[in-house]
Amino acid sequence: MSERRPYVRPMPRDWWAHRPFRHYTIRELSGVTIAIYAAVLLSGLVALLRGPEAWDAWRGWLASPASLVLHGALLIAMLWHVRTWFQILPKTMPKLILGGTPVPQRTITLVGTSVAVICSSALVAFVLWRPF
Amino acid sequence: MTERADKTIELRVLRYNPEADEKPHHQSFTVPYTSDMSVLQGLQWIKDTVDGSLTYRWSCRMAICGSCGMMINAEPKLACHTLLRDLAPGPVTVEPLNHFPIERDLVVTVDDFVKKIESVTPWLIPKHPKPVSEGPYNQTPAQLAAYENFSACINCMLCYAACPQYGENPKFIGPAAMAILQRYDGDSRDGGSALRIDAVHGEDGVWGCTAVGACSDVCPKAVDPMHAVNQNKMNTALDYFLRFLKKRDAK
Amino acid sequence: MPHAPEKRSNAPVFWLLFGAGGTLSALFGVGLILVTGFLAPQGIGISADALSYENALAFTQNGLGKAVIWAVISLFFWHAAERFYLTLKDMHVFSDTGRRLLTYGVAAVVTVATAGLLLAIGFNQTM
Amino acid sequence: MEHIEADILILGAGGAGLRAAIAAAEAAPGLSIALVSKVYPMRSHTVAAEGGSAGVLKDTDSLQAHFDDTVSGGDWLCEQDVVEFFVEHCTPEMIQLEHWGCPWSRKPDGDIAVRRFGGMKIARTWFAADRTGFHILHTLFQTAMKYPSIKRLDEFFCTDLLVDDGRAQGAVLLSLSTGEFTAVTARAVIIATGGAGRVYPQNTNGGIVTGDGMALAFRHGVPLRDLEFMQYHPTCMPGSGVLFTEGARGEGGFLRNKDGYRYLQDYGLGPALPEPRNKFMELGPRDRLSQAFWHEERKGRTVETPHGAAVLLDLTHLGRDKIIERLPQIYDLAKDYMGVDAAEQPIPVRPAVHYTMGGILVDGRTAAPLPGLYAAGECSSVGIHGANRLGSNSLAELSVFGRVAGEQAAAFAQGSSNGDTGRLLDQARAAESRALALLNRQGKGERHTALRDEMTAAMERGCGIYRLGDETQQTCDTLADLKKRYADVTLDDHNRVWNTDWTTAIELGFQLDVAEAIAYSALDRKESRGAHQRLDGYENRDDERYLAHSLAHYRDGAAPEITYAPVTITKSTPGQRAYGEAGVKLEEAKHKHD
Ligand SMILES: Cc1cc2nc3c(=O)[nH]c(=O)nc-3n(C[C@H](O)[C@H](O)[C@H](O)COP(=O)(O)OP(=O)(O)OC[C@H]3O[C@@H](n4cnc5c(N)ncnc54)[C@H](O)[C@@H]3O)c2cc1C
Ligand code: SF4
Ligand code: F3S
Ligand code: FES
Repeated sequence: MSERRPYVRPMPRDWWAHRPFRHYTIRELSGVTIAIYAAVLLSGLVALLRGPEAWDAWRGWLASPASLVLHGALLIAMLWHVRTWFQILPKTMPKLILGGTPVPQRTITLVGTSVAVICSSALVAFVLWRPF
Repeated sequence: MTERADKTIELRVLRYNPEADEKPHHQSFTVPYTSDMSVLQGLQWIKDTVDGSLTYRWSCRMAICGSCGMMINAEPKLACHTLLRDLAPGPVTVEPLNHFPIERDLVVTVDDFVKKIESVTPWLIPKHPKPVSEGPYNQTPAQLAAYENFSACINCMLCYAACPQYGENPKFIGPAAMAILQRYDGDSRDGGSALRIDAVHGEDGVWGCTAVGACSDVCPKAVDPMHAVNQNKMNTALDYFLRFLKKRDAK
Repeated sequence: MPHAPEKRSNAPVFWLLFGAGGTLSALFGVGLILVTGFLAPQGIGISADALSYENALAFTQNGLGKAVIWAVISLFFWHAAERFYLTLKDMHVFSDTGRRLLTYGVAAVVTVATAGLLLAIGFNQTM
Repeated sequence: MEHIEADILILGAGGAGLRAAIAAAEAAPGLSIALVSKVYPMRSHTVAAEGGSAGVLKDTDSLQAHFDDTVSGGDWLCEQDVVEFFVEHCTPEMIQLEHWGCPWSRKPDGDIAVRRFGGMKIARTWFAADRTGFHILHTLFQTAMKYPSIKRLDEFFCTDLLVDDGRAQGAVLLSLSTGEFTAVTARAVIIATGGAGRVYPQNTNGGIVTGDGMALAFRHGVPLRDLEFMQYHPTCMPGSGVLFTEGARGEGGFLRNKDGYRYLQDYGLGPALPEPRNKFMELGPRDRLSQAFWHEERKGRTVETPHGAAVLLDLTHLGRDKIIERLPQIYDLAKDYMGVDAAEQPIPVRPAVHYTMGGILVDGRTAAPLPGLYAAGECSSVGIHGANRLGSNSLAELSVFGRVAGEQAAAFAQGSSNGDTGRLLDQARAAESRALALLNRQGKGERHTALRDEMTAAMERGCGIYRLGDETQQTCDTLADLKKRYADVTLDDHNRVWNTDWTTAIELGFQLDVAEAIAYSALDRKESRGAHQRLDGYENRDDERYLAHSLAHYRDGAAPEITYAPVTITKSTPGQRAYGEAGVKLEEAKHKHD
């Protein structure tokens, strides 16, 4: 009979906390912060439905230092999301071949990130210059 | 003619002999080395002069046959393409590729990996079949470039050793098999992608990947398997919704 | 020797929602946070009554406004759901059903609830 | 012992073995095919071939021209009828590979591109970037998965053939993963086990290239033909032997000795032009360049490295940009392995054994004299390489003759009946006991690795670039001594599972037999031709006596017997090979005659 006895090493349960996967785990968790931001908006919607007082309370909270800190954190997470999202973008789309050679993934990332900068800036500009 | 190897380095090698050991353990060897010696040559020195029972795979020693993948200082590497001088002063840990069962010492089980390759229909299914007498198909350099890197996979399995999702779920099709799938799907001469998608649309197919990206980081041949897996998420997703239309078309 | 096809996964549904949310947030997320988190509440460059109850209501009662709000809130949640689901899986937290309820379940509830809220707020007559 | 019954057994799953398996599966889908390899097929050494594979393609080219290059390159020791068959079938085989997906490099319009290659006067080398062998091997490996009749036995090591009733009928295999033996019986057997370059200390071959199949056939009475012709490649890495491709010289690299002198001009390859020119200086043929190295070494004009003598491959005058753009692989190899920045410093290089021209005697359709046995690829001598193989002819060979072997074996299997299983299994058990005797031998005998090092050193000395009768004789004596000592080697490892101490010891046994065949064939050929060059009074080609194939016959417990067989000449009468200025003169003279 064969003496073969393959040895299976256990997978460490906390692999995600260690190099080189830490980066990945942080990226994934940045997704959660996006829901937190959406939850802030959702609470505004609830306030709106509940009437002017509730709305003003919500506005008041928005202007509070606590909210500022929270939004500061959300902004950082969002920036991280933008960065990593466009790093992955070229991996999720088919290869772009222009003029016989594949477009470098770095270029696609750059273009994507630039589009994001334009979109967000346009949004801010629109809000700032729209006559309210 | 003899080698002047005046420096030494310690290799801590994971040993496992299924006929004697309950589980693997490390063993240290002090290896004299010259500046052009690879980790593989260090292992060969041990096998030739200290302990003939040390077991590992190798052949080409020029980073093309894909035999000698192992964990070197916890990173998946080709032993023949990792120089001892870059690891000095050591010690250097040498272990079998992560996530694969160990057969003996640095030798891991490969069968399952090869079955995965077999499962993606890894051959050309011509879009327009023709006999050899009618000559080669035309393929422009741009069409070639569309799949060329995916065809460069040497089956070294470093990417599987790097991928935690494969470590969690050995049934996951994994990066290299997907690169080989994409090598044919992306080939302008091929018309078999419908068949291949059916092999990988399950939980253990493309959806086993969470875009960790370590596979592409460790690949010694710039195959970019992460790209192959993830672009097929989109293909599979489209197929998910369009399959009903397609079935109707076919009738 | 092609093997028997695996069972088709439903992941595409969640993955597309995740992708849509990811793209939307990547493109406009920074701008949105700047506007709703800093400029508007602090009145920087925007008049103080821009966020008045009336204006907010008008925006929300507008069909287009509703669509924007609904898309942003629900898709952002779907994006987070996918990522959080996978992270919980990586961390071996909860059972698979538990993880799904906590992530996709919440996103689904939020999607429906947001729609409900938007309907409850009603439509602007003049539009 | 496990027993597998197959219709066709193929030993070796490199380019030749895989091509044979596919051909057999297509020719006779009903037959079961056992495809055996001691490594996973994609690890086979075909994977290492970079340059390309020959096949006439251009309008300006012709089958006649490919024939002429091959035959003159082989110093007229080729079977010309076989070469004719070969050149006709190269291109269809390359197209077949294309239809299976091989990513051949293309011209801008999408047609196949061909490149120039040493010894081929017209560009006819198909290439897939700088990884031709890799792509051919993987294309064949993956295509072979399509055929349900091909049953692969990966990581099964063949220790012996089963020969009964005057026919080859199977083989004995050792499973590496279990250490258990399996007997495969079959009606036809194809050997496709590759070359034997590892009998030399410095070579471009992978660790698995140990001549196993040659020794197996040899021991069962099949002669080995033309084994004295071992090709050296002139520019390899000292120590490991890893190859620096010809491209380095094609782009204008110089070869210098320790004084910085372009020594090739002293060996009939001059004048030393500053620009590369085909067939001059650094672009002379491989054998001549290797020979020049030998002389420089004996004159003490080489540099010393930790791995012996070397000359200098100088690319510095090309400039960093050009080196990195045109020769990235060479730049990386030098940098990664040797720590040499090729843009600043010359790279130490030396000749190393590259290719085994001879091999198992087969006819022009791959059939060995032993019925039921076929051989293809580098292990075989089908007769196209003669005394010197041209680069890019061997990948073409394994495609063309791998296919032929598959078809021939299928036909043979269909036309013959099963053998006597009982007797075959008895033989298999005997082979198993022999292998186990080696495994279980106790005591403190010699290590086989020490014997291997003595063998390779002896081969380099007595059967190297130049052969001097007395040195070759010494090598023969050393080999005889080593064979005696081999009978008493003991292993460090007595386990069954994945025991590579055991398998490399068995390989050494194969290597010693093949080495002896090489050495005695070299000793006996008293002339200089192609890769076989002597300096002891036999400096010239002697068509009178030696326009003949050598045949080494195995004799148990004694030195092999060497006999000769005639060469088939159809269209091309033996002429002269000359290079450099002399070559130009020769060409001119020839044209005046025409
Ligand atoms: C560095 C390098 C570059 C080259 N470049 C070129 C080039 O540009 N053009 C060209 O035409 N040629 C080139 N060659 C030569 C060419 O690559 C080889 O001649 C050819 O690939 C040999 O193929 P094969 O199928 O005969 O053997 P291999 O590919 O060596 O396969 C041998 C097979 O036999 C199996 N085997 C061996 N022994 C046993 C055993 N005991 N039991 C079981 N299985 C066994 C092995 O596992 C393997 O599968 C090059 C060679 C080298 C080394
Ligand atoms: S994709 Fe890269 S790392 Fe993975 S097996 Fe292929 S060559 Fe190796
Ligand atoms: S590391 Fe694994 S998870 Fe995906 S991107 Fe690569 S296969
Ligand atoms: S020995 Fe072939 S890849 Fe390392």
